[in-house]
Amino acid sequence: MEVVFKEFPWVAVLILLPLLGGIVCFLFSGIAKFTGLMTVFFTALSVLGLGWQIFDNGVYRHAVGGWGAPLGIDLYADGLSLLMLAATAFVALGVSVYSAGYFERGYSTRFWPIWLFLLGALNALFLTADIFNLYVTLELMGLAAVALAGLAGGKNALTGAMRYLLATLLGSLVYLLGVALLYHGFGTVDITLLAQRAEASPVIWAAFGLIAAGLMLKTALFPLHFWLPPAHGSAPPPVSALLSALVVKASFYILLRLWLEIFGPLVSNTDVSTLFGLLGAAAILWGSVQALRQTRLKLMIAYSTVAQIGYLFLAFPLATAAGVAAWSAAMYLAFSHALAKAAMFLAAGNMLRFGGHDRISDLDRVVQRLPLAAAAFALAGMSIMGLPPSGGFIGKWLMLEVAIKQGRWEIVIVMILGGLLAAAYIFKVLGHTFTQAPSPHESKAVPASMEWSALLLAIAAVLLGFLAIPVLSLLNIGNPFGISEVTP
Amino acid sequence: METLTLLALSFDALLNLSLLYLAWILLNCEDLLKAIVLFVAFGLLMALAWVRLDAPDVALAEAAIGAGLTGALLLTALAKLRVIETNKGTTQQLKQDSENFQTLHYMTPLALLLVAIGLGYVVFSMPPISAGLSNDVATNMGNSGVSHSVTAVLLNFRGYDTLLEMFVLLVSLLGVWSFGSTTSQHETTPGPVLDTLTRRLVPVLILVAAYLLWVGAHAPGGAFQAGSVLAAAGVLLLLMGWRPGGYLSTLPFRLILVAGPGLFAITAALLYLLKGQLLAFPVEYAGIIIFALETTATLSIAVILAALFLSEPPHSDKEHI
Amino acid sequence: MYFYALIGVGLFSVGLYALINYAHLLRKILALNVMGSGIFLILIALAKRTGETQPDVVPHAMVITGIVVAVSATALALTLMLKLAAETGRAELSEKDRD
Amino acid sequence: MNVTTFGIMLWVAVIFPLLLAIPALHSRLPWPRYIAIIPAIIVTLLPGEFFLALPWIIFESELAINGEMRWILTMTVMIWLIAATSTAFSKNDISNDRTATTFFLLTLAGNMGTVLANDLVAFFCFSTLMGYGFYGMLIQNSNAETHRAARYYLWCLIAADLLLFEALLLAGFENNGLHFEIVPTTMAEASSSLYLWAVFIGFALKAGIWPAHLWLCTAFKSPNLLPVLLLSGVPVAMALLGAKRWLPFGESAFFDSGILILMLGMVAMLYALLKFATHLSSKLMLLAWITILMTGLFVTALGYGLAYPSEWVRYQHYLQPFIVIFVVCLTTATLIFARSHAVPQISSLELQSKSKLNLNIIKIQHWVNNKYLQLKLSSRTSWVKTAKRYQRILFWQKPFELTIGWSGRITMLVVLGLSLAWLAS
Repeated sequence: MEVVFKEFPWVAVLILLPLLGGIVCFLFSGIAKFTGLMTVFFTALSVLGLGWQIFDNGVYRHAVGGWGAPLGIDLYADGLSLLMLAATAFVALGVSVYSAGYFERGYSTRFWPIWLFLLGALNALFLTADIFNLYVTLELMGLAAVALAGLAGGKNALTGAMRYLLATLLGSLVYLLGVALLYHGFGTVDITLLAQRAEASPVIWAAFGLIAAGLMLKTALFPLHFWLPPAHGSAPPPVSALLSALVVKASFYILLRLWLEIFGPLVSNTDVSTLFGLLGAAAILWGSVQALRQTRLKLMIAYSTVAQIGYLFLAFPLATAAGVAAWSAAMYLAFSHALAKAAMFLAAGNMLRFGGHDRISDLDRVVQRLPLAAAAFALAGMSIMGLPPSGGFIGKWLMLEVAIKQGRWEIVIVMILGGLLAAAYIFKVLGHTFTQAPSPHESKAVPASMEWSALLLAIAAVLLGFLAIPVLSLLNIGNPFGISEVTP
Repeated sequence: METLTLLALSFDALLNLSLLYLAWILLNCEDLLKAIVLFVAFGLLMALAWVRLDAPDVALAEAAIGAGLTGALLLTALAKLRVIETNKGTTQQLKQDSENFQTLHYMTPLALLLVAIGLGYVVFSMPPISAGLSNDVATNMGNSGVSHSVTAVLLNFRGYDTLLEMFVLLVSLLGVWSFGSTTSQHETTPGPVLDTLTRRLVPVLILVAAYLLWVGAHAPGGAFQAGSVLAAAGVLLLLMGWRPGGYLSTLPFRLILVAGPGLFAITAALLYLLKGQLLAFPVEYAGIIIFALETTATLSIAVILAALFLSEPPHSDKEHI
Repeated sequence: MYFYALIGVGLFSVGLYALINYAHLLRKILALNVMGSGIFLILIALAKRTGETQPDVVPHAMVITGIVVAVSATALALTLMLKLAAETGRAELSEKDRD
Repeated sequence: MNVTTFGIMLWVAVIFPLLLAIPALHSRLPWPRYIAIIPAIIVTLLPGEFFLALPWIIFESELAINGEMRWILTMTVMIWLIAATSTAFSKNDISNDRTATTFFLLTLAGNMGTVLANDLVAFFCFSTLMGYGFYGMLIQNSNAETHRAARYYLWCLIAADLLLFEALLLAGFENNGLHFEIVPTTMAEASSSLYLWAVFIGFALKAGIWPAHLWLCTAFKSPNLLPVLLLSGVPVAMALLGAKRWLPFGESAFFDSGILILMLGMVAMLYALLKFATHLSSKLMLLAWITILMTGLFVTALGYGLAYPSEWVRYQHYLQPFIVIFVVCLTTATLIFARSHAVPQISSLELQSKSKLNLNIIKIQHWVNNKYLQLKLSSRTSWVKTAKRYQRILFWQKPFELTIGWSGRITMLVVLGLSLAWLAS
C-alpha cells in the first residue's frame, strides 16, 4: 500500500486533473460546481502525496515522453516547488469553497472551467524544468487570469482586465525573446542543462535583462505595478484573491528559480541585487502609502499586495551573503502572504456582499453583524502586519535577522516602516468596522461557506507561524537555494 | 551559381527591408483599416520569409493563422468597433498615448534604439555554427512514429507543450465567451461574389485540410495548419451569414470543442498509468496515436478558431444566466 | 541569416515603439503581434546555423506554438476591446478610470 | 523539574481558552468564561517546578512555572475569576454577547501565555495577543470615551510592539537562545543600552506609565465598564512583569540610564500626587491616579535597580509580590468603588467644594491644559492641513500612478530591462 502511495504519479494528477476537471465543468455545466470542488479537493490531496513522495525520495524528476532533458521536457519538483504548490492548494481550497457560494448560476458556469484551467496552469508552472514550457504555462495562466478578472463586467473591471492583458502579454513576449536568446546561445531550454552550459556572455546579459524585465512586469514590482490595483481591485473578490495570492507569485517564482539556477552565478550579482532591493524597498513604501490613501477596501488590499511584493525582492541583496536564510525568509513571506491576502480579499468580498459597497468609511457595524468576516480580516491583517505569532511575523523575523546580521540597517528600517504603515492601513479599516453609522445601510445575507472559508484561510495564515521549522525543512528539500550560497 | 547567390541575397534584402518598412507603415498609418490590410500583407511576406528560412511548416501556419485568421479577426473587430463608435457618436483618430508626460517623447525612441542596438549586438555575438537540438532530433526520429521532424517535435518530443497549448486556445475561447455577447448583431447580406466563392471554396478547403492533416506525418503540414484551413472554411460560412445558433450550446458541439485537448490529456494520463511515463507513446503505436490525436486536434482547433471569429457566446448561455 | 535575425530585432523594437506610442487599443494589439513576429523571426533565423542544409526544427515547433498562442491572445484582446468600447464608447484606456 | 506529566498542562492552560474563543465552541458551552480558566487553576495547584519545551514552535519557545511565577499565576487566575463573575451578573447585554466572550477569552489566553512564557519570543507573542484582545474588549461598547481610550491604547500598543520587536531582534542577534535566564545578562556593551531603552519604553507604553498614561486615564473615565476597569489592571501588571523579566538586572550597572529612569518614576509619582490632591471628588478617577502612583513607584525601583545592581540583588524578590499586591488591591478597590458609586460627572463637580489652595492649583492646571491642548489642537489642524494639501497636489505621484498611462510605464520597463542587462554585464 505504502509503495503504491509513494510511487503514485502525483505530478501527473496535479497537472492533468484540473485540466480534465475543467473540461468536465465546461461540458456539463449542471455539475460544474460539484466537479470543481471535487477537482480542487483531490488536487490538494495530491500535493500532500507529492510532499510525502519527495520528503522520502528527495527531488522528483520526470522526463515527459521518456525523452529526457535536452530534447524533451522534464518535470521537476523540489522543496521550493512544493511550497508554491502547497500555497496554491490551500488558497485554491479556500477560494473554491468561497466561490461555490459566491457565484450564482450563470457566472458559475463561466467561472469554474476557467478557474480549473488556471489551477492546472499554476501547477504545471511550478512543476516544469523547461523555460519554453514555462512560457506556455505563463500564457495559459495569464489568459485564464485575464478572463477571470473581467468576469464581473462593467467599465472598471473591463478596463482593469484590458490593462492586465496588455501587461501580461507584453511580459510574456519579452520573456519569450529572452528564452529565444538563451536557446540559441546554449542550445537547450532545460534549466539544469542551461545552468551547466551557460557562461557569462552578452547573450546571458541580454537574456537576463529581458526575462527579468518581463517577469518584473508580471510580478507588478514597483514601478511596474500600474496594472495591478485596477485589475485586482475591480475583479470579483474570489478572483482578486487568486490573482493577488497566486498569479503574481508564480512569476516571482520563475524569476527566483532562474536567478538561482542560471543567472545568479553568472551576472554581476551585487549590482543587480542592489537594484532589485531598491525597487523592493520603494515598492514597500510606495504601496503602503498608497494603500493608506485609498478609500475603497479592495483597492487598499490591492495596493497592499504591491507593498508585500517588495518584501520578496528585499531578499535579493540579502542573499548575496546569506543565501539560504534570506531565500527561506522570502518564501515564507510569500507563503503566508498568499494565505493572508486571499483571506483578506475574501473577507472584503463578504463585507462587499453584505453592505453592497466597499467604502472604508462606511463599513459600519461589520463587527456586530459580520463577526467572522471581521475576525478573518483582523487575523489576515495580523499576518500582513507581521505581528506575532503569525506566518508573516516569522517571515519578517527571519529576514530581519539576516539583515541585522549583515548590518543592513537601511533594509531593517524599511521593513519596520512597512510594518508600521501596514498596521496603520489595517487598523484604519478595523476601526471603521466597529463604528456605528447613524443610518444603517441595506444589507444582504452572506452564506456561511463564504464566511468560514475566509476565516479558515486567515487562521491558516496565523497558524503558519507555529510551523516554522517543519515548513523550512520541507522548503530545503533538494537544496533549491544551495547554488547561490556564497560562503560568508 | 554566383548569380544565383547574388539573386537570392538581393531577394532576401528586399524581403527584409519591405518587412520592416511594412511594419513601420502599418503601425503608424492614420487609417486603421489600412493598417489591418497592411498587417495581412505583412503576414504573407512573413510566410515568404519562413519559406526562405527553410521553415515551410511555419510558413503554412503563418499564412493560415498569422495572416489569414488574425486578419479576419481584426477586420471583424474593426467593423464592430465602427458600429459601436457610430452608435455612441465617438470618432477615432491617431492619438498618441503620452500627452501628459512630454519628456518621454525623447526618451522612448532613445531607449528603444539602445534596445535594438543591444539585441543586434547579441545576435551577432552568437556563435556562427550551433547545431541546437538538430542532432538529438535526428537520432530519435526513428522512435517518434512519424517521419516529419517538425511533427515529431510538436506531437512527440515536446508534445507536452502542445497539450498545454491546446488548453491555451480553449481558455481564450472560454474567455471570449465569458465576456458575454458583443454589441448588436451587425448582419450584412453577402454579395454574389462572396456567395459563389464560398460555394466553391468550402469543399476545397475541407479537402485541403484533410490533405494537410494526412501529409503532416511525413511532410510539412499537420494539425494546426489543417485546423486553421478548416477554420477558414467555417469563417467563410460565417461570413455568408450562416449562424450556428443553438448548435453551439449542444453537447456534441461542446464535445468537439474539447475533443482535442481532452483526448490529449486523457492519453497522457493513460500512458502514465500504463507505462509509468507521461506522454510516452509506445514506438510501434506512436504513429497511430499521433494521427488520432492530430485528427481530433484538427477538428477542435478548427471549431475553436471559427468560434473565436464568431466571438458570440452560445445562446443558451444567456438562458442560464 | 543574421540579416533576418536583425530584422527580427527591428520588428521587435518597432512594435514596442508603437505599443508605447499609440493610444488606440487595436493599434496596441497590432503592435504586440508585430513584436511577436519579430521574436519568431529571431528564433527561426538563428535556427539555420546548423552548418547543414537542414535547419534545427525545434525552434520551428516553438514558433508554431507561439503563433497559436498569439492568435488566442489576439482574439481575447479584441473581444475585451469591443466590450470596453461598448461600455465607454472609445477603444482606449482612459487615464482616469478610477473612481 | 517534571516535564512529561505536568508540562502538557501548561500548554493546555494557554491553548484551551484560545480554542474556546471560537464563537461556535463557546456559544455551545455553559459558563465558557469559567471553564476556560480551569486548566490554569489546575496548573497553580500542581506541585513543583516544571516546564514544557516546544521545539517545533516559534524558535524553541518554552513555557514554565516556578515558585515566583506561581504567585503571579494565582493572582491572574483570581482576577479572571472575579472578572468572569462580574460580567456574568452584569445587566449589560453587550458585555455578554458572543463577540465580547471571544475577546474575553483571547485576552485570557494571552495573559496566561504571558505569565507562563519562559523566553522572550513567547512572552512577546502572548503579550501581543493579550494586547489586541484587550483592545477588542475596550472597543466592544460603543461609547465615545471608550473609543478614544481604545484608540490611544492601540497606538501605544503598536509602537510598543515595534519597539519590543526591535529589542527582540537585538537580543536574538547577540544571543544563541532567547530564554529569560540568559538573554538579559549576556547582552554586549554596545547594544545593551539600546536594548534597555527599547524594552523600557515599550513596556512603559503598554503599562500606561506617565507620560504615556493617556489611555489609562481615559479608560477610567468611561462609565459602567466594570469588566474593562477591572482588567485594566491586567495589562499594566503584565507590562510591569515584562519589564522585570526582560531587563538586565543585577549584572552590569547602567548608571546613567538607571538614574534617568529613576527620575522619570519620581516625576510620575509627583504628578500622580498632584492629581490626587485636585481630583478628590471623583472617586473612580482616584484609582487611575493610584495606578499611576504605583507604576511610578515601580519605575523608580527599576531605575534604582539598574543604577545599583548590588542593591537589586538584595531586593529583587520583593518586586513580584509587589506586582501581586498592587494588582489585587487595585482590583478590589475597583470592585468596591464600582459597586458603591454611580459614575460621577467629573467636569461639573470639579470646581465646587474645593479649598482655596486646590482652586489655585486647578486654575494653574487649567491654564496649562488649555495652552497645551490648544497648542496640540492647532498644531494638529495645521498638520492635517499640510497632509491634505499634499494629498491634493498629486504631482509627486504622477510618475508612478495611473496618471501617466501606458507610455511612461512601458518606457520604464524598457529602461529597467536595459539597466538590468547593463548591470548584469
